[in-house]
Amino acid sequence: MSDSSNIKQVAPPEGYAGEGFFATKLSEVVGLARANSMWPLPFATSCCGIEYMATMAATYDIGRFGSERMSFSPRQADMLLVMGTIAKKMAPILRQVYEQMAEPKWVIAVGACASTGGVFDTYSVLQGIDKVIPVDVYVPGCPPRPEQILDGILELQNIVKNESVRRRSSDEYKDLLNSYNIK
Amino acid sequence: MSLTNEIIQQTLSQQFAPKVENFHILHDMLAFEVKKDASFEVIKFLKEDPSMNFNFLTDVCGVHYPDYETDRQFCVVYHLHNWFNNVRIRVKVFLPASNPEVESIVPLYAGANWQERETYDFYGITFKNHPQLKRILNMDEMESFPLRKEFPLEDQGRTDKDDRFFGRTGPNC
Amino acid sequence: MQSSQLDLIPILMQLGLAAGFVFVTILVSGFLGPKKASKNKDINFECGIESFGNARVPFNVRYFLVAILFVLFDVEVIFMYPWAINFLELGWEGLAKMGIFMFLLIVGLLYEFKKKGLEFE
Amino acid sequence: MSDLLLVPEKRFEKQIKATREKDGVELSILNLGPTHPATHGIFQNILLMDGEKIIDGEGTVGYIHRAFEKIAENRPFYQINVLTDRLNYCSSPINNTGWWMTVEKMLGIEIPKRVQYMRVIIMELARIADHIICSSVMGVDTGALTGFLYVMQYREKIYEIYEEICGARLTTNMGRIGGFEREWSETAWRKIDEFLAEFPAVWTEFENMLSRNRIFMDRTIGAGAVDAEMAMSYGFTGPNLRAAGVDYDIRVAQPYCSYEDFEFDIPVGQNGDCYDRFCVRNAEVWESMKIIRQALEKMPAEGGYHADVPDYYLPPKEEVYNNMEALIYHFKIVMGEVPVPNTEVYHAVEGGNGELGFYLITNGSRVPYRLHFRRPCFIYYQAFNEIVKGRSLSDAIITLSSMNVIAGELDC
Repeated sequence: MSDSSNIKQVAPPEGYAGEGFFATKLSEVVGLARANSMWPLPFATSCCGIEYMATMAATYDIGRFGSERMSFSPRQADMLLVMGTIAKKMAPILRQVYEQMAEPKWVIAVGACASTGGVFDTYSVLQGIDKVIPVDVYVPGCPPRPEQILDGILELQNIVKNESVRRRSSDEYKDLLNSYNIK
Repeated sequence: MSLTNEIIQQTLSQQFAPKVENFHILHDMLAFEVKKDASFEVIKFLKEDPSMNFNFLTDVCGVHYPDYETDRQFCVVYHLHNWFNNVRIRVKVFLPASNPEVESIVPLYAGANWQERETYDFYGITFKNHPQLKRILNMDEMESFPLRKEFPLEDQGRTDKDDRFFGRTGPNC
Repeated sequence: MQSSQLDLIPILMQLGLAAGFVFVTILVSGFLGPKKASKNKDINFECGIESFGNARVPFNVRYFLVAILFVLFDVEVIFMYPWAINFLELGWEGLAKMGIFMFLLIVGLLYEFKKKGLEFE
Repeated sequence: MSDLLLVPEKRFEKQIKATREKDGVELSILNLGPTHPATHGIFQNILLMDGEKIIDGEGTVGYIHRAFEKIAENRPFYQINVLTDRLNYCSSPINNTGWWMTVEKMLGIEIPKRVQYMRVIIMELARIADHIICSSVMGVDTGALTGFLYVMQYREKIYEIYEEICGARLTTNMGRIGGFEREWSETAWRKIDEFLAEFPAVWTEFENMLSRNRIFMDRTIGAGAVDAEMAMSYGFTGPNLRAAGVDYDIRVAQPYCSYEDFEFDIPVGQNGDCYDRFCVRNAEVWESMKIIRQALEKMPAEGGYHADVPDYYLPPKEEVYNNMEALIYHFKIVMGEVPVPNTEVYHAVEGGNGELGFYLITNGSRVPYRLHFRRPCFIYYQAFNEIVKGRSLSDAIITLSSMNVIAGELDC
């Protein structure tokens, strides 16, 4: 029989010991539920949209992270994936779609054009969508590889996991919206 | 009889002698200039004349030459292509700076509709009796014509990019 | 309660559990989910631009016609279910009765065909 | 003529009032807006509808207008290549090579045969990738999502070939004036052979799934039909024109980059509807594979991977550090004292969607004086409202998808 001297005992998960068996907070449970079923609104305008099609397709499969169901209407969307160049003609439309999304909502600016206007520093391109709507995660790259887009989504899932349930009614969130004068 | 540049040049010179000038061949494509008022007739002739038979309008675009003399500062360039003899030709129409205006060729080629709207949008060249001459690519509320040389490339209202970090000292270096 | 009814209680519990789970989750997420109504959010979504005109427009009658015809033949199928279950016991006589019922409806279908009710354009 | 200048909603309201009084039919306005799942890009169509039938429509474009032509007037030649692969981003190597050929035609540079064959291979691969996306997305629009997921894997294989050659997947920025930036690695050649070995079976399966599929045929046959006369007058080129029965293809009409050495035929449709466009694109994939095989066989062994033009081709780094001429050339190219003639050139290339033309005017300085892109999408998309008038909305959706309108190329 194997002598038990060289068996290393793995430490129990920290919820096992200490006070309260696996005690958790409400926001963590809610965060866990939200994070693993984020329904994306693919606001795909140009090249990053095609790279997102590769992310949706079989090889890089975004369905593994709970974002299987694309919702093109903002009413059922959780996260707004802004992919591609946003021209100034497009800015009011992007803002309208963002405002009509159901709370709680998050925004990922995928690609250099959505984050900062990218290579197009011209009169007709909006230099970054954070001039129009608040953004949670910026994914660099032009276009970012599908792994980078997935990494951005995982980053957002961490944010969602650690977000408190009362954030949306806190006045710090209200100031953020007022700074974009979103009523 | 195969259509060569010389034949085109002769027939056009006979047909529209004073109006057509400055024939030159650049990279084996014949190019010539037409007076502003005769542009519609020349293109109509090029399209409908059985010997010419330029049945396909490849492209319409505008060019801005700020340092030419004032009555030749804008230019509309038409590229036509004869598919049967596989010959391309470039028709240039120079327009004055003050009020650049030329006859629209939408009745001849329906494909010119949006291209003329784009040229109007970029340069402010108005096309007479064009069915729907309004801006196509830029925002409708924009007044200035962006592709003119004096219009800067970068958006002047931008706040984030500090010119010093991009090595830009003067306006649009 | 006879013993046979006692066996039905687990089914009721199962039903209660299923309906309960759905009802509770909707209720809880209603409370937990943040709500923020605003004028701009409540107008209907029109691909990003402000919607113009109203959607309550009287539409063509043929949509209503197609819907009614569907309901009519759907009900006919429902009548076939009991027949389909004890198909063998009813035997030929059942088939004859069902045949008459279906024949009446086929006459209706032919009438529509002639009156071009199914023409959609 | 004046009410055409009105905003479409106002114009249609007048028509609605007119038809309401005249024959009591209530028309409605539908906005096939910028953010719509069915339009694979951002263009807007405001349609006047009678129930399902479209009476009239007006398209608005320019929602991702990035002023390419204005940027091109402020960038030296080798930096404009970054713009060209954002035109039709489904097949960017074709745009890049088209741009390099325009510059070489302007500078009068002779390209060795081997480089021309390599360019033909990469362009045909890009055409296959473009048609893969267009045909499979047409399947998605008629409801067959499996085809898309299955065939996209082979587009990933083409991405891997791009990565071997130029490091990028989608916006490739491939090639230099005179050829390529490096010799194609061993794995690149092996992956091309593997792709040619595996893909025919996959493409047959994809075609069998959709071509004789009853639902697909009923949805696409007769939808969005364009006759040859209307196609030519609206400036159609590429698969949409060939589906209408006109066999105009620049690779055959004006062969560039030694296309005349290969035998391939031009698939042509009859009545120019969505089904013909689908079949023409599928047949073109077979032709492209044929071209790549011929190019691989007839590839000359020597000739290197770029033309010997030190004035314009950046010397490799180790040479720049070791010998003087390479350092001088490197300095001149980067600082822009490159001898550029003062001329105008128009060069057209058969892109994924049609004749992609570059009209370049230079005045001897390091940046072009004027560069105009002849964008096939922009020219043939104006016929969309004309084609769709009188048809049902579902026909309009499938017509839009079969015309393969790419937003980046539409409002460059």
